[in-house]
Amino acid sequence: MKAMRTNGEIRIGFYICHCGTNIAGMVDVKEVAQYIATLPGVVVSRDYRYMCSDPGQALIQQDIQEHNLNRIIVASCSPLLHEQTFRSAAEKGGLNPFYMQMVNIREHDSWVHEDRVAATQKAKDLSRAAIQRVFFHKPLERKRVPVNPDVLIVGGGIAGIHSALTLANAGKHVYLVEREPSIGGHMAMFDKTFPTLDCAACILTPKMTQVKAHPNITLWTYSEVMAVDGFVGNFKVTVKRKPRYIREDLCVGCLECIEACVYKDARFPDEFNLGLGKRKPVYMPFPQAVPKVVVIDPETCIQFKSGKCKQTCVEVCDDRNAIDFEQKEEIREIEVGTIIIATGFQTFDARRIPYYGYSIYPNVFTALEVERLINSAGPTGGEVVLRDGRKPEKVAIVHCVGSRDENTNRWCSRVCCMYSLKLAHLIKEHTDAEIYNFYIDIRAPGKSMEEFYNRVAEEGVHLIRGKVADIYPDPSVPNNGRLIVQAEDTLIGKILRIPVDMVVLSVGLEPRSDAQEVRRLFNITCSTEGFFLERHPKLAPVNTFTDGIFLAGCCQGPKDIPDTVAQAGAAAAEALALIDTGYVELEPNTAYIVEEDCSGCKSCIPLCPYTAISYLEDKKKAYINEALCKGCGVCVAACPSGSIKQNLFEDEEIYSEIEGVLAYA
Amino acid sequence: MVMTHEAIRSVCDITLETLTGIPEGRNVLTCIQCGMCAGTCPYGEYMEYPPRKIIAMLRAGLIEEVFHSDSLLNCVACYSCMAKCPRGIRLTEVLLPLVKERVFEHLPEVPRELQTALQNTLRYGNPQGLSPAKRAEWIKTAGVPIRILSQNPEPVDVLWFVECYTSYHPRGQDNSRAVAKLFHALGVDFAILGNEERCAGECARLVGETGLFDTLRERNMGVFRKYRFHQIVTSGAHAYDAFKYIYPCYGFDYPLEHITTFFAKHLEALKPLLTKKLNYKVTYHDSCCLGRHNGFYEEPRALLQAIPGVKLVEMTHNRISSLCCGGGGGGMWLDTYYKSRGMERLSDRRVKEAIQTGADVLAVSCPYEVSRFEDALKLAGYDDRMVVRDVVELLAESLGGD
Amino acid sequence: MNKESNDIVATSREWEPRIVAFFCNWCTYTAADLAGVSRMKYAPNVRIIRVMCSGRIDPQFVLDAFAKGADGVLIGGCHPGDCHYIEGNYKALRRFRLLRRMLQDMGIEDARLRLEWVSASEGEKVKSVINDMVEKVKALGPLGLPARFKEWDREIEALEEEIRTEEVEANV
Amino acid sequence: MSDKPKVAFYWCASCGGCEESIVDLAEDILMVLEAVDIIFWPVALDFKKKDVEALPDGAILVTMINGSIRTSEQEAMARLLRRKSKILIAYGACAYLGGIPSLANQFSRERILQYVYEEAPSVQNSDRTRPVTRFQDDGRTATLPEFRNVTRSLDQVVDVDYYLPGCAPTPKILKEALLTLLSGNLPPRGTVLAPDIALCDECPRKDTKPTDLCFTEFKRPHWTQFDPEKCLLAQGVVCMGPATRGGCEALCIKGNMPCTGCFGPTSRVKDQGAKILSSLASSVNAKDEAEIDRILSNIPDPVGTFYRYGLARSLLRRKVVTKE
Repeated sequence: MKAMRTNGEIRIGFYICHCGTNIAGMVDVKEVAQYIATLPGVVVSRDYRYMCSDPGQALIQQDIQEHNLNRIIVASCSPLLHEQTFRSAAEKGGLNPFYMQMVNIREHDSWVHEDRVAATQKAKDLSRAAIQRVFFHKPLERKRVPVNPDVLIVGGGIAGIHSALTLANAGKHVYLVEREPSIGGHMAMFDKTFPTLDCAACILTPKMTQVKAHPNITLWTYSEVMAVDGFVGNFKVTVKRKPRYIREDLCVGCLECIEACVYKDARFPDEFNLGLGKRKPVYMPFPQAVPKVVVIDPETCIQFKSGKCKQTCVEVCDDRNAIDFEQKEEIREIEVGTIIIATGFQTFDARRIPYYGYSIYPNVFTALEVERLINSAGPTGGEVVLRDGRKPEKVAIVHCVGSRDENTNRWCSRVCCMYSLKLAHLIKEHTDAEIYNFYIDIRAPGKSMEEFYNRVAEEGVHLIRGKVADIYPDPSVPNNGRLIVQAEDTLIGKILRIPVDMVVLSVGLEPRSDAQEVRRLFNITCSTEGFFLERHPKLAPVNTFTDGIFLAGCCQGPKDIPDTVAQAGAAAAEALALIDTGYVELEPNTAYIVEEDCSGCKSCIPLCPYTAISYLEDKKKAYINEALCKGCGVCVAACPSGSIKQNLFEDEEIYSEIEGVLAYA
Repeated sequence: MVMTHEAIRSVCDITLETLTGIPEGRNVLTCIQCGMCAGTCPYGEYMEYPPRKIIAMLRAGLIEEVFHSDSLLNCVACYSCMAKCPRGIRLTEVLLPLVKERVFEHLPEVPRELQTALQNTLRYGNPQGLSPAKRAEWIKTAGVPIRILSQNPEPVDVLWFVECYTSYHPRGQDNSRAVAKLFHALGVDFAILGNEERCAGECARLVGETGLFDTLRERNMGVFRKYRFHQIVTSGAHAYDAFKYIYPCYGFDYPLEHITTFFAKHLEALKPLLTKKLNYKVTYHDSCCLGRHNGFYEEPRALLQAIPGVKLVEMTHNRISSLCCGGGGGGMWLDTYYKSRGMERLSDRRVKEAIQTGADVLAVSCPYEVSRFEDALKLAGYDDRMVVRDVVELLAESLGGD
Repeated sequence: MNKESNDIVATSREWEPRIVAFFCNWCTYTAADLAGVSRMKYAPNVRIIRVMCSGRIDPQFVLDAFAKGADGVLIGGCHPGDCHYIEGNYKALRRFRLLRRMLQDMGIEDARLRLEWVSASEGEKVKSVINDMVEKVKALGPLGLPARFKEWDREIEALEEEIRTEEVEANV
Repeated sequence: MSDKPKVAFYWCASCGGCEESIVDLAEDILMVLEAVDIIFWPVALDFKKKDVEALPDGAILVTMINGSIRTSEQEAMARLLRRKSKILIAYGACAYLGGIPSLANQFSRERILQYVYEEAPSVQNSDRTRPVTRFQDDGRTATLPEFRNVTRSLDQVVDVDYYLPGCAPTPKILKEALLTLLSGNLPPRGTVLAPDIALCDECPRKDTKPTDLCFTEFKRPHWTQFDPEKCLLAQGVVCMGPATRGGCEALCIKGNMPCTGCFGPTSRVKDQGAKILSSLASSVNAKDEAEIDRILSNIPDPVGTFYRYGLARSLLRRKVVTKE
């Protein structure tokens, strides 16, 4: 029966991989190989230590020649990992790559079972299924589609900026889309960076201005991606450009309008300074903002609220005519071949831990707020002061706020230890206060981190090993804002109640609250924590499960700046690799309709999510446009007369697998 | 910190030896020795072996040494360590009772006050050592008819498990009379066990007297099985915990409410009845059992705010940070012991904060607290300016002309 | 269970359920890989067959699996809204609802056909779903259709035998 | 006796419609009688079983058996005729797929007997007499055939060479089949002698079916008058046409009734019911379970609807009886 359905004799080569002990430790590979050798069509059945190694692949090629095999089965790890490897091995051996079938006996078998007998049985069943399946395999051609050389980068933090410049310098055209009015992201808010203590602005600003100036970069700030369509090489992206009520092309960034605003003094909380400072309705996010273009906030601008403002700003802008109250939101459609997602992180909301008193006691700050206080361009001009203006004499820095905690976020945010030490150093430098760092463990891996830890310790910062348990106003001196920080010093086993003027909460990093929407937008995956999931934790750290979409920076997980930049470079390189190849090869798992079988019942047509199926009026039959088909197989499953087939997943192939896995005694 | 029934069963017949044998218990191995437990413990500085150290000793195979220290008598089962533990280790629920049991065995002598309370509980089913026959005496003063199941075993909707302090202690009885009034006002079909009721035994277990707990538990379960009712509502916050977390191991599966949550669920029906205006400035003390252990922070506050005229103010330490009154885990009968060790009474510490709010009523929801805080207020010489009232007492007071 | 199925239990020494799983390539299959990478341990009764999308799963596959001896069939797809092919999982869901009803009419218990949404990051869910399903199907006992088919056909084999012997007698 | 090829007809569990369909050949039947000798046709001609037994094996060119197989007698006759015939044809939906009688596979044998001999409203059988296969009455022995546990298609009992689908087969396909057989150049064994394409191909309403059809409600055929021009699926009626072999020239559709699937699936489909189920369900216009169920609730009896003619030959064949 099977033999009838396939042309000529089927000669199968079966290879089972030990993967060191990863598989052989739980599956009796010899037994499986011997068993498979007894099945019809099997000419060669071998076990080998590492099939993915060069000798392993060579073995396949050699056997194809010597035993003129025309089907190859490799029982090893997940096809998602090595299918390409073994397909090309088969190809090098002169076989059509799609005559190769993989059997997943590691991720789905040896790694998840503890009973050697059962695991071996399972390996036999899965292998038998593959043996029966390959009888129906057909030679297939991969379809090539050209890759549009333009790249979309989402997010203008250090990650997005670095990827953009790398690609632009390589001569590729980049669209950099940033939600905020300026690029720079979190890094722009920092004062100095650990462990080198070089000023964030000094290293970031030049890169920001390069982005603006670069001929190959189209910079869209105050903009958001609305829709993403298409696939690797050919994405269609819709971008919304929010109105800033300023003509970007006309504004020269002279800031005179801010000066002239009818509001004599700034009175609205300033986002960039986390509300620690104030701004006017018309404002520049921060001095080094890029683009150097002001924004008008319609929520607070009198013109928008009442419609009758003297418009002193327009007056002073004069013939530059940069102010445009009529500006509307714009929708832009762009086509790109690859996308880099660099949407970054958000800091943990300290209000979620009530007993740390954030937003209850004014002298409890978050680390990011303190970064702004320390920053000379910040709301206090670099003065580290309490909300009432006093200089703190004693400061507690609380590590692991919203990290390593089942009740909030379970993961270690990786950067807090080092930035807490950095803040300890900086606050000491600015205020000469006594600093108490409460930590659980100090995590200082990486280049010159331990050295920095050492240096801060030498400076006399009190490093107390104990998680802060409670923070409350000092009852002995009511209403003077002093706080008691209570914790056990676990190294001496004593309970400490340390009175301080200022508490700094080293808040952790977490996924942005809209990560799920973004994930859906780009059809990528999130890890359980909610960070975007890389294709492989080690071997494909910047790839996603969607080809052509890459990850950079903290949207994939907490990172410090060096790692972020490195990853941003890697993402850019991955995009470059695709662009310079010029095309992508698509899996030939597309569906097709057998014309003479199709009754033209049209049942399949509305089911296709890509409108790849059309009805040929002349022939009165349905037809699938292979270029549009993504190979989900929905139409195949739904065709009531079985007249649609899917390459690589033909009914017969799946039936034979079903029979195969169940055919055990 | 609310446990699923699966989770409860997983720890039913667990011992220190088998602890790490089950997934639930294995997470003591994940302890990162951060000291949160000791840091948040109200008697932290008196703890020779705070949970952190106990776990360290356990992992090092030195747990035996812990049994010989009586420092765990300082644990008043306030659930603070458990509520804040970053590894979600069920300290107050599982680990500490297991250790305390052994500590109790090794105690050279049990503090007398506690000893008597436990013996009383064994003999008379209440720590005060009052006659079980008088357990239902108070209903004579209730002002409303109260049905006792032994006299009329008809099926009933609410089986009201009154508990000891609310049956015997004069101020506790105020609580009970209030509840009875409210039940009537709401037209609830309820009944009590009267003299058949015994202490639920939660404190006995949490101080380490597991044997006593088992006796009481079996006795009460036996009585429950005699009657047909839809749900159990109890006035005891500690009884509530016992029924919710420990009794299920032994077949207890009745729907359960604490009076506070019960009335919170009936708030809509209750509101129109609360006609009498009470111009009090009230601060609410979250009891450990209802608050930290079961997360009922808003229910009692909702009840208070439903009372016309009441102005609610908060103490520095509220909700999850609430300071324990010191009555839990046997602490109720260890005050002299603590005093002898120069330890501040926790109820004294608590009322200081209450006083700072300038409130004139300290509202509570656990029967222990009324007497403890009233003592503390006297001691602080503040009893003329602040009174202690159970939430249900205030509700009943607000029930207009009856 | 009645006599019929008891016989089948009897004929199977320490019976273990056989479950065929159809997992979509992008979410559930990947999650199963993740479970492996994370070395989670689960029951070895399930055989996973990979399809690109849960929308590819033809009800015929499910029936065929039962007919060929599966005691349970598990379908795994991406969570609603997360389908790599936009809406394939909804098609799977619609088929599942009607198929399950039809199977009830054919005497096949609900627990034998299960649809689960498992995202690529939910290795833990793969483990719990598989363990739970194996447990439930174990409780139901074998479906063992091939055995039942044989059982049903015994009656005609008997007659065949009879006729043959009659003929033999006729010819002597 | 003439040397014209010998032809036999036999019926098993069937309604007799298939016999009718032979007569429906009208004057063409003469053409048939020209060409062949009918040597066995219980419904029309007086031959006896022993006449067939007397024939040498393979003496009959073609035997057409209609009806499904439910009793031991039907089995025995099927075997006998199989032995005596060169070509055995499963004639009509019942012989081919089990047909309507095989809907009985939803019930156990016991359940059926209980209903028919005890519960059925028209039954008067106070002492609950049940048929027995053999009983004595003053010396004479009467026998009845055994009532089987399962209803079967012909090929589940004996080897079948060709299939003629339909309830009943239309004169057109019968005639074509006969001509093919007499012509001598036989199609491969196992062929279904009808077009291997779904009914929509020849449906007069094909063009009226929209390309964006999705279901918000299903309507039962008896509910209202339906537009006699428009595709019935487009009107919310369950029509099996897309999943059913063509060749009947859409007779039911022409009578403004939906196709109920009597010609069975195409050769590419294992299970006709599963396929139409898949197709219809996929196009239900809802995303949440409750709404999906609501829309599908107007298909109250999926088995009876999707397997009306083919339960015996479906993948599951029979209801799994675990509780009685």
